[in-house]
Amino acid sequence: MDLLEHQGKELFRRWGLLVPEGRVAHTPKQASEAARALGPTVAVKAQVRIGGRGKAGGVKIVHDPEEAEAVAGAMLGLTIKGHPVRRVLVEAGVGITSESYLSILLDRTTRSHLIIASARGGMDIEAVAEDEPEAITRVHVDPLLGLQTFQVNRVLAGLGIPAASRKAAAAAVRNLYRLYVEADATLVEVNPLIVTDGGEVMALDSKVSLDDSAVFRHPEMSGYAPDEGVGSQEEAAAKHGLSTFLKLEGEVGIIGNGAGLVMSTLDLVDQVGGRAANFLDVGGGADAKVLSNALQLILADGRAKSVLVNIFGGITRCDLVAEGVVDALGAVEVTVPVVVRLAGTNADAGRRILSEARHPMLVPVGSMVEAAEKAVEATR
Amino acid sequence: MDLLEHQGKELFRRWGLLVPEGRVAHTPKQASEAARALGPTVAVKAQVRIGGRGKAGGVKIVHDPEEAEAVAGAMLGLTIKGHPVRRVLVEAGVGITSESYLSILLDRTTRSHLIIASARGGMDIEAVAEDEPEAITRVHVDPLLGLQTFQVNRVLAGLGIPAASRKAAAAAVRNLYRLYVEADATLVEVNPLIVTDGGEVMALDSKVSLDDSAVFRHPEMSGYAPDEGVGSQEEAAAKHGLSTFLKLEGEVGIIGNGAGLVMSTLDLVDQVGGRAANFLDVGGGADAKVLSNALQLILADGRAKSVLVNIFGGITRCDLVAEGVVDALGAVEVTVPVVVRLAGTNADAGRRILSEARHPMLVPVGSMVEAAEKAVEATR
Amino acid sequence: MAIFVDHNTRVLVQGLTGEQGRFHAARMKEYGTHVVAGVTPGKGGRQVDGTPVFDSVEDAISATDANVSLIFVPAPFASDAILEAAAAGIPLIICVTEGVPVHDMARIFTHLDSVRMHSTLIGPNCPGIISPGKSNVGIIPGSVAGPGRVGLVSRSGTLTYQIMDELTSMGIGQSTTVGIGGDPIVGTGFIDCLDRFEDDPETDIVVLIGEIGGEDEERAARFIADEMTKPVVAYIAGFTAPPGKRMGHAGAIVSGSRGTAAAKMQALEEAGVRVGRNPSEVAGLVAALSAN
Amino acid sequence: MAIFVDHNTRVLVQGLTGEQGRFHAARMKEYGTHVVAGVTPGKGGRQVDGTPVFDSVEDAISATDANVSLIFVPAPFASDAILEAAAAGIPLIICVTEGVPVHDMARIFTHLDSVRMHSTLIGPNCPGIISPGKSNVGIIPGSVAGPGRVGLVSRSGTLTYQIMDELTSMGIGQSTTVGIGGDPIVGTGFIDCLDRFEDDPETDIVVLIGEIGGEDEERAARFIADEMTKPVVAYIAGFTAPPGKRMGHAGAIVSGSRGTAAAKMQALEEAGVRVGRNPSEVAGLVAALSAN
Repeated sequence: MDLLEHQGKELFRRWGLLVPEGRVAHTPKQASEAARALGPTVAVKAQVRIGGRGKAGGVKIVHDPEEAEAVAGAMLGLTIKGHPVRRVLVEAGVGITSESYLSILLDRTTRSHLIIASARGGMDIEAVAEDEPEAITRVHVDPLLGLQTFQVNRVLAGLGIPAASRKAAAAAVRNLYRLYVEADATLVEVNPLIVTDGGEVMALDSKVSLDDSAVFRHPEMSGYAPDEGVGSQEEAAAKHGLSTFLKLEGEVGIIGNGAGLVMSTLDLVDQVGGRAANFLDVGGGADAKVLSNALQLILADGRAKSVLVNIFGGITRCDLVAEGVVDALGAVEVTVPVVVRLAGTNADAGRRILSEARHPMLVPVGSMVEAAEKAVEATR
Repeated sequence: MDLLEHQGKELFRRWGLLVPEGRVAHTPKQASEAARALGPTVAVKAQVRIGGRGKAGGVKIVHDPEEAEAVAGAMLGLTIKGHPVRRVLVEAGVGITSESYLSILLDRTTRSHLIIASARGGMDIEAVAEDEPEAITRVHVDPLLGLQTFQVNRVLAGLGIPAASRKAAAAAVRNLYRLYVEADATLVEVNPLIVTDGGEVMALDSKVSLDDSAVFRHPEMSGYAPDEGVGSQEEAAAKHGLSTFLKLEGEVGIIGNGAGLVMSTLDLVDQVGGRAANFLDVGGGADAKVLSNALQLILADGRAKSVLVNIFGGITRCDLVAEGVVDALGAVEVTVPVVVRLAGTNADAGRRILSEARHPMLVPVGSMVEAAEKAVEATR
Repeated sequence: MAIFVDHNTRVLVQGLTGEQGRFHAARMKEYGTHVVAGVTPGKGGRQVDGTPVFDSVEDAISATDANVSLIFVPAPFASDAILEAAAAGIPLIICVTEGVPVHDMARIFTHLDSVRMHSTLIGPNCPGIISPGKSNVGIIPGSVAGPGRVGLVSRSGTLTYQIMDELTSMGIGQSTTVGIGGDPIVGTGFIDCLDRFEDDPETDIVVLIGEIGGEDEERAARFIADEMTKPVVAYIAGFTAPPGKRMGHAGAIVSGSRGTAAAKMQALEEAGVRVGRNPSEVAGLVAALSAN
Repeated sequence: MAIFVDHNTRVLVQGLTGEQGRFHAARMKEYGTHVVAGVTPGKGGRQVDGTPVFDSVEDAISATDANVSLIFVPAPFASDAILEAAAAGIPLIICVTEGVPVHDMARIFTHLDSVRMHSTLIGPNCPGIISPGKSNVGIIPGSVAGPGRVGLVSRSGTLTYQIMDELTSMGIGQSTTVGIGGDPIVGTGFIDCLDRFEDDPETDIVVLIGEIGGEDEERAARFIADEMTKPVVAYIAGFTAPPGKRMGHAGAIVSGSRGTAAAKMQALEEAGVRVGRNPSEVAGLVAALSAN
């Protein structure tokens, strides 16, 4: 779960890191009020779950409440890389004497935690790593042992913090690591981590990803989950317990069981010249009701010019899947072809149910490749 | 550092374990006041750093303040296995429905922590282990991983706690483990751990040993160190920085450098028929001042009928040691033989200094065995 | 031989009294797997479909000589179950449970790495292991498997069943299929499985089924190039996955420019691995090799 | 050969800028030991008696190829120093510091036990290691040592110098003396040292110097009986120590009926070890064996 900047900063504050004073605004009016309270100079920052907002006009420095209102008004209409700006963060301006980069993330290769530090703050760290690898300090932290003092010293050296602010920076590093562990984060990034003109060490931006699997330990953090808006397809999916739903850009609706199989189906659709409209994994042991809901969800969206249902029955019974498909076709008006491929447990029974339904839009097929071809063909 | 029962219970309380209400009394009057506040029925318990006080009359149940005063008066005059009773703990009586045994200690063999649990509470656990080994549950805890739920379950099964109090007992086990780790204990023992007639889980006794080496992390716990009384030999040793001083029962005063060498010297004295009056390790690199203080300390005590100084010079310089010895002999009246054996760094110079001093009580010798023989001979 | 599980496998099921545990234990027994015990704390002494239940793994091992533990307990309790099995010294632990927090897995992985620990962990979030005709430990449908000499190792479930099914229907059986799981940190990765297949006299060809995320496939490619003599066929899912989106599996996510299917395929091909573009092509490549 | 340290040993001193570190580094260099670097965080770039100081162990190794780290930093910082040296991958760490908390050591010991860690720790609270005529790493006075074919391993300091001195003055030299330290938990115990002496072609006889507390001597006795072919002579200090009293060393304490000198002597004698009653007797037993 990726957090918005202001949510990440809420966690920073809770774990003892300094952040600028700020307020979230959902309207231009709220933005001007915030600017009045925090100004004169404030930053107005679009809250979106995607990087690169700066270049897209998502961050502005303004000098009075009227300007804040105007800037917020423009920003709240923006869509940055497909992400509509629904709120902005208005923050008090701070004097900066140095900028560093600091992050902690799960390193899958070593199965440990990795702290990355650099004195090149405020820049794209991947570019820095490419151009100036020696400007990046990497420190692996053993998950059982935790962060040690000698490692904090290495990180401080990497951050290039002036001597007078070393103690404050050490506290920031330790607090960020505590947050990372205690909040079950998979990434915490501060870019830039600044030293203010008063010598304080402060997080000017935040990027935090939390482990979805650990939310049971942090019920108070479930509120950070993306709110995709009332009536959205994601909301409908979540309501039906179809949590592994992902909206994509194409025109072939995809339903399958098992993450690998669904990914493989998406790839096949691509190989035969189509594009998937979504990723939808109904999981293991899906019954007729689940299938019916899933199919209706894809059909209701209206973007799909065809639907591909690809089921390999293990625990899942293909006869129940077929019943679900037929149920959905009876429940809503269907104007696009629904290509269904069933294999594994009770596949014969399932295919019989499909053929007996004799629905004009229903296209039973024998193999994955054939399914992909038929589904893509239908979109042309 | 071994804590008194009431000190251990202070820690128990701080880490969330239930203990009976109680007050420390230094006088019979304080004991009767405590009994008035906590009674009618209270336990009066001698506070000594040694086991087996029950059999020695150090624990009594009384039923009114007058009785408490009388019992405390008698107890405060006792000496239990060489430990004078300087204070008693007066505790409110509690109704007991079951008694168990619970301890956590450092297991040197596995280099991990070991929890021992038994349903045979209130008994000598070493005897239980001998007679009924199956009545003892042992659970090793990995120092990095910490206590796991499955281990708590094993411990609870071993404690034989009734189902209704399992949750409270699980909390007690977890809290005790936290105390053990966070206070740098090497032993925490609760015998008995009881279930009260109200179903609560409570520590009726405490035995806690803290790691002396970790006191720097817990400055507030340094107050738990034994207070041997003003004017004692231990106090004098501590004042001179001779922290590895130990009073023993014999008549040969011992000074040496290095724990192993001093132990070895004690053993040699025993082998030739004598007994050591003390253990005193002046440590590495001792100078004349340290040696002079050490020797004066032993001489001032008056119990030693002879003194054996055994130095193997490594970092320690034997010439400085000899100077210290001569200095002490000049500073105080010496009526017992001081046998000095010097070897290693600057031993020749040291021996020269000794022989030039021509002190009648000074007996320079060439070897450890000779030193022990001369020192023991002198006590006869 | 086969790898990991065979005729001598004696399974205890942690969470046998739960719905999932009971259902799959019954299926496993139907397949002929020796399911000898269940463990649910506080439910010792009961039976589930004739299988005795114990309070602890230690008790279950003492009573039944179980040598594999299969874990179905819910995610919040799965870490404790794994650690209990490991502390009891059981040689193989297979955790089916999905949704184990990744920080827990980082700690568990480090712990199991100690020289004092002697357990191999498969999973979590994995379908288990089947050595067709010998033992089926997990949720892989026995119907898609047939005994033979192809070893499979995979990060996914149904996708693997699909490939097994295609192989079996072409008359190409399997020595063992290992589902290593789809989480960012799993107990056993590709390399350890490849190594075992390389040493297994009953395996001739190995199929590796990977997906986006991490760089385990890239590391596997290096291992194949350096250490393996047996032919390897591979498949990678997720060529069309957009960066930053989690494709179902917690571990299936392209981070920036890392973990892409294209990079993985390239690494494998450079290591001499034949990579199929879809499950049927994979089956075809294996068939061609089998025919030689 | 010798064990642990020899002509190829290149020492970095953690805490070189402190009084103790500087003093002993000078003595070691006088003996001929290659002291190549010091480490004190924040003091990188300085020199101490001509030896360069670095901010971190990693930096020191990069610059000097040090292969042994000797630790003199104060107890509150010693754990961090050990972990830093281990993280930098240095093969041998010798910690002289006294007073390291035992919970820290329990954690460090468990950590170093991981298969990913490749460092051997000697100590803490130990005098170090000397291979006479080759290298002296620690605080053992070189004057008591002479080159030869007797290996010593000991929990104590001066007591060991005493025995070395008696041997040397009888013309019996040593291959290596290892002071493993007097704390309840030390990084390397008797057994590992005995094992190395057994394998060392330059060692003929081994002397084990133990003391009260723990049961490492008893375990060593079993190892000697089961695995060793070379003769072992032993000494145990603390026969007269009262139970429950700490005899100087944090680890030298008899707990109840456990850890007594009598039990240790019995175990060793039953394993065929000749146990001397005092240091001179030990030297005499070694001399008798050497004469054969």
